[in-house]
Amino acid sequence: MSLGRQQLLIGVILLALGLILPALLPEYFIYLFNLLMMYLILAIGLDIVMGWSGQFAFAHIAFYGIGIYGTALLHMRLGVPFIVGMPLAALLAALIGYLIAVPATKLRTVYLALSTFAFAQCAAWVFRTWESLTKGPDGLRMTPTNLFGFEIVNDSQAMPVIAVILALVIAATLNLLHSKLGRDFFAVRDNENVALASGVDVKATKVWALTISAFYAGVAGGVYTLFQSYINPDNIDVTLLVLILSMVVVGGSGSLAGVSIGVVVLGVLPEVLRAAPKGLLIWQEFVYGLILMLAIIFSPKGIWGLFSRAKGKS
Amino acid sequence: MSVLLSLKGVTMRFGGLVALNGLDLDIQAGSIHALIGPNGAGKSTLLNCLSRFFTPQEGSMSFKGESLLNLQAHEVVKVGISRTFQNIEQFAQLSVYENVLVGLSSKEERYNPFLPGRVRAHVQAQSAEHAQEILQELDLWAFRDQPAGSLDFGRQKMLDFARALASRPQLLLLDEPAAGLRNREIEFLDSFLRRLVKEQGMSILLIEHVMQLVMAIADEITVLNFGEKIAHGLPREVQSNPMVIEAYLGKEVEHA
Amino acid sequence: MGLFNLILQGIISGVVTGCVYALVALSLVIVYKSTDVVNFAGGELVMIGAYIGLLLLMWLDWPYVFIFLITPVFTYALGLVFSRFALEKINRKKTSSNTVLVSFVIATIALSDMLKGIVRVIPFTEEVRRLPPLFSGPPIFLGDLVIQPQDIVIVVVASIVMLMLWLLFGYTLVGKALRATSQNERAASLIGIPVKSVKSAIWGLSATVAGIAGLLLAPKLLMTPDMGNMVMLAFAAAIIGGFSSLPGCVVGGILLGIVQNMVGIFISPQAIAVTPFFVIMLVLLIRPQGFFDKTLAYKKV
Amino acid sequence: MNMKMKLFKGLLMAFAGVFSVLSSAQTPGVTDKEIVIGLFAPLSGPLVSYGIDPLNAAKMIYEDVNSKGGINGRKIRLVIEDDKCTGNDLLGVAKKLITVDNVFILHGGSCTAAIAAAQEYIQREKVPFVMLNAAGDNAVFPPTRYMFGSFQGTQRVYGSALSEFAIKSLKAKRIAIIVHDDDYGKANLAAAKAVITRLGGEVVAEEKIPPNISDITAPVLNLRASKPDAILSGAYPAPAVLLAQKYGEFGMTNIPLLQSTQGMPTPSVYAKNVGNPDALKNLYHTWSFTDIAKEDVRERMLAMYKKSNPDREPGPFMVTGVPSALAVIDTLQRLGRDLTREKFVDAMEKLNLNSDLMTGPLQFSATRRDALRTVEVVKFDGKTQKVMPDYYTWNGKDGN
Repeated sequence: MSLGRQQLLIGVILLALGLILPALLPEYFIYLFNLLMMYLILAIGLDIVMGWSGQFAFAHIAFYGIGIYGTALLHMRLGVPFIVGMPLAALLAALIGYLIAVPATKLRTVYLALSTFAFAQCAAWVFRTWESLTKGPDGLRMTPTNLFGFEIVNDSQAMPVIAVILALVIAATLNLLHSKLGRDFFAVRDNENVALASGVDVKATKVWALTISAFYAGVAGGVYTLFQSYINPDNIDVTLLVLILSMVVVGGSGSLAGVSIGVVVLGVLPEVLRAAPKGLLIWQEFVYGLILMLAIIFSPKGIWGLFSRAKGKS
Repeated sequence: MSVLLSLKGVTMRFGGLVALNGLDLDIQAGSIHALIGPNGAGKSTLLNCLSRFFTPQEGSMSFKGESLLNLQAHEVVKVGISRTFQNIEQFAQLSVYENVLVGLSSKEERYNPFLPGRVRAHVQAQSAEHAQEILQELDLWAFRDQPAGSLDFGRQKMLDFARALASRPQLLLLDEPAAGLRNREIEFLDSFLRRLVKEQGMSILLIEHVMQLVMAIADEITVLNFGEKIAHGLPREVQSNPMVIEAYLGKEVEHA
Repeated sequence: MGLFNLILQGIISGVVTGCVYALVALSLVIVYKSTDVVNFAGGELVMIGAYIGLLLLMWLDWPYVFIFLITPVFTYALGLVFSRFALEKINRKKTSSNTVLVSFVIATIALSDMLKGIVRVIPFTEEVRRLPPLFSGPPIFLGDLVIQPQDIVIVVVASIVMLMLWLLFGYTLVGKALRATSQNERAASLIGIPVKSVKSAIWGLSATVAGIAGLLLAPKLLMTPDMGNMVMLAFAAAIIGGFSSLPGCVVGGILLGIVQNMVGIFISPQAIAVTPFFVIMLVLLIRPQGFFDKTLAYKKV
Repeated sequence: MNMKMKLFKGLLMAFAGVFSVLSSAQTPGVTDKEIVIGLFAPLSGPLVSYGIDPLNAAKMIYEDVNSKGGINGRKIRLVIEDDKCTGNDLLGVAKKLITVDNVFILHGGSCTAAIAAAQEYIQREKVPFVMLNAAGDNAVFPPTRYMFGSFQGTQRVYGSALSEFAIKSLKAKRIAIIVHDDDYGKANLAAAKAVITRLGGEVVAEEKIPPNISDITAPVLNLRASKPDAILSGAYPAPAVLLAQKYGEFGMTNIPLLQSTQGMPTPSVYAKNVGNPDALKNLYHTWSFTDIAKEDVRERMLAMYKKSNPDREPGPFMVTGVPSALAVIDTLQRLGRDLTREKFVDAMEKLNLNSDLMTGPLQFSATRRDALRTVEVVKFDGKTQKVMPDYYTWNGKDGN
């Protein structure tokens, strides 16, 4: 199947699900779908920088926060509609990502990891302390998103919109995957020296990876404003980063299918655990750590890696 | 014959260690120039200087009259210099085919990821053809969809070759291409390198310990020891140079 | 209390906490130097050290000094096990040096979750806990200034550990093996150094230092399963030292302890939380190789 | 639009229609025999200590009422969930309980920020939400129709009570305040400042500290440099202990230290953690329950808990889960057999519950969603707790 058809098919399926499911399922499930779709956008963005390009960039949640606050504030303060505000906020995230990436990608791995992590913490601190803009620790109550004159007030209305955004994101990702830039990402990950000798501008490629991933995180932030009505800086923290990272690793980094599997598995797992005896819930954190550890030890390519290996043998 | 690459007084120090000391070297267009010398003589350092991984503290390096010092590492391949690596190194998780495509990429237009799929297909068609030629020539076409890391040692070295050749370089820098290869493979290398020079007019700078290959194909040989040039000339002349024998060949000959 | 004394008191207290940050920074740096792994579970090793100490104290009717001495044995074992059963297995499956580093870091993040999770399961840890100080007595007054005997003990113990690490790395055969392994693994194994065991030993050693830091920190910082978050301070300290210099870590840690207090006094206590991150970004921007190391932080090719 | 699409749309409409008919047939979560209540709190993650025991305590109150025959002939059935104290999770739990389990009302939440994330949703779905044990400042101010909470007092109540106590009983004039730089700290500080200004005192220092502070020296030095007559603290357990330790070390023990409830879950553990008995000479804290003074109340609660949870030692915040459950039961009893969510809200608004457990009445009104405004101040010397004679009541204005 050609790339264009593949993209079209994914788009049609997602849009169809986005239109049909809200009519069939209780809002709770629609909320879960919305949440998972948002996680997927976040996870794909993180995978582009970590799984594709092999760069430790831990600033993802900061860009997600910029996407949320950017979209919400543009709408609330300046009346910018979502259709314009969300891309603007995502571009702002990408711009800041670029400014971070230029000095950070010169650094050795450990420094890249720490400087991006430090940046994320600084950003969280700014969200918390810049009260005149973000309302700080009180949290920001967001007015419902307006899309072409329709107010989006609940999950069912948000779902088709999010599905379309996700379809666009996936289509763009597939395009990127088959582009020279996409191939360069993998080349840089596998061997920087050989990449350099083959004419790949390694530094620029890394900067691109970080910038693009920041854009994705910004889009995810914009999506957040579609189906949530309140943001507190406390909710943008390392726990979320670790969750997204686990999704990427457990599902299978470096592949769209793997990341999707990871998002679904780890996103649905807590819902499955709801059925477990309440006293056992407290083991959750340990179990998550264990799953992550086992995945990275026994199948560095995640669940998808196991699957595709089995397929290769038969 | 004209001089393709010219080095003058190249000096490279690491802290207190002098890896290259005022080295002069000319490579003629359309020739195979071998660089030999004991381990630690500075051969690989020179290659890394040429591919701009290192910047020498002193000296000049000019390729076709242009200074290499103005280029960044990733730009070297665009002016026509390509290299292989001593240890097997490639993009282990990319397929064999993709490895060659990365090697080709300096010749491709920078692809705009926002173009629709069909336009890209056209851009890539020419690249694909060239990649196929190279892979077929080096007997790797059958493995094109395997991850590069899963090939055996000899084929990985060939793949490194294929990647370096993909950019159609004028000057090919080879860092011990024959190391670890079996005799049959070395014979293939011998004829293949000759063909590159004869049919495509390529020039080659060859670092090699396998003397049988060096002596067979080199037009000129330069011998390095402790970062300095101790001999230079035709294979026959170098072979009989007492300084070379003392520094390097003597042991090597006995060993062989 | 005059401004001068205010500053002086801030410095004294900063030096004490700084010593502990320095210890944790050392535990991070020795692992990084020899195995290239950024240990994001460093803080959790500190935390687990403190809780092991507390549990031993509750179960065993021993004098605290003994418990102080045997707790690091447990964290040593933990580091060893992690290195053997996680990192080595990952290393064996590696496809390239770049991706294996990402895997290592993810493994330490997983370890950090597991350690936090396992401590959380004990109902006892729901509440804030504290270990007794190694030594307690009436505070020493120097005019307006107050110095706790416990603080002196912290500085002394931390200094002893630092000194021992320095001697170990610089002047013993083990240290030479460690350094050789960290510089060139292949060469080290060629001359007969058991690289795998050395690496595990380094992880054990790092965890030991972290455990000691936990025991020292628990009376001062109090214990919650989340106390490992202080690791960011240690990262900042290590960065000041270029992530490779042991004396750099010590100076970095102490500097950070003092800077935190100065920020609290002169800028705002609210800014204390962001200080280590700001320091990390600042140092990396202006002097990424740190202030103690000549080798470059830029990737060598 | 082509035929297929029309057909498809029609099908959808039919589906939606069936759904709405089914759900509007009767009040969700109420049958002849039972009332379904969705009960939730953090049962995993870093904040479990605020969740497990209070949730168990609420459960034991419901079980108690069931064992006595239920409410107006109906038994309470609970659907228990874990909200992890995060906005995303709590909102998910609320949506599950409402749209999948069809509960009558929601009862839960221990963290204000997480609860606030669900506020718009609750408002839209018109489902009553009774908070379990969050202080809830941001969720009850400004008041919204369906959200009720703050059964052990808001941060405003603590800040106000300690300020009034410091000025009236301790005759303090210069007061220093130390709080966290989050929503709780902000509310606590605002109320304290308003009360202090109103009563003619002076705020001499305002220290805002991060909840994960590791060296508290600088803020304590700042407090000391301001020469206060009393120090008000809104710190959480770990920083509260660090504060008391430093306060003791720096010889500030002549200055009364007034601690808000959240910093001292179990006074005995707090005392042990502080270590230095000197630092406990002049220590006071707020409390919303009468179980300190009344031994019978304390014993009754413990016995009930043991009966309901034989395997678990009740932790510090156990009792905080009780009053919200009492309020729900009282409201249901007053309502009689005819239950709708709107009627529940109207009845809840008229709540005026005097319980021997609480230091003040639990009240709501058309414009009020915070239940408890009266708390006591307790002096704690490291061994015994002594309840101060006066109760302190927030006036509903200070700090708003």
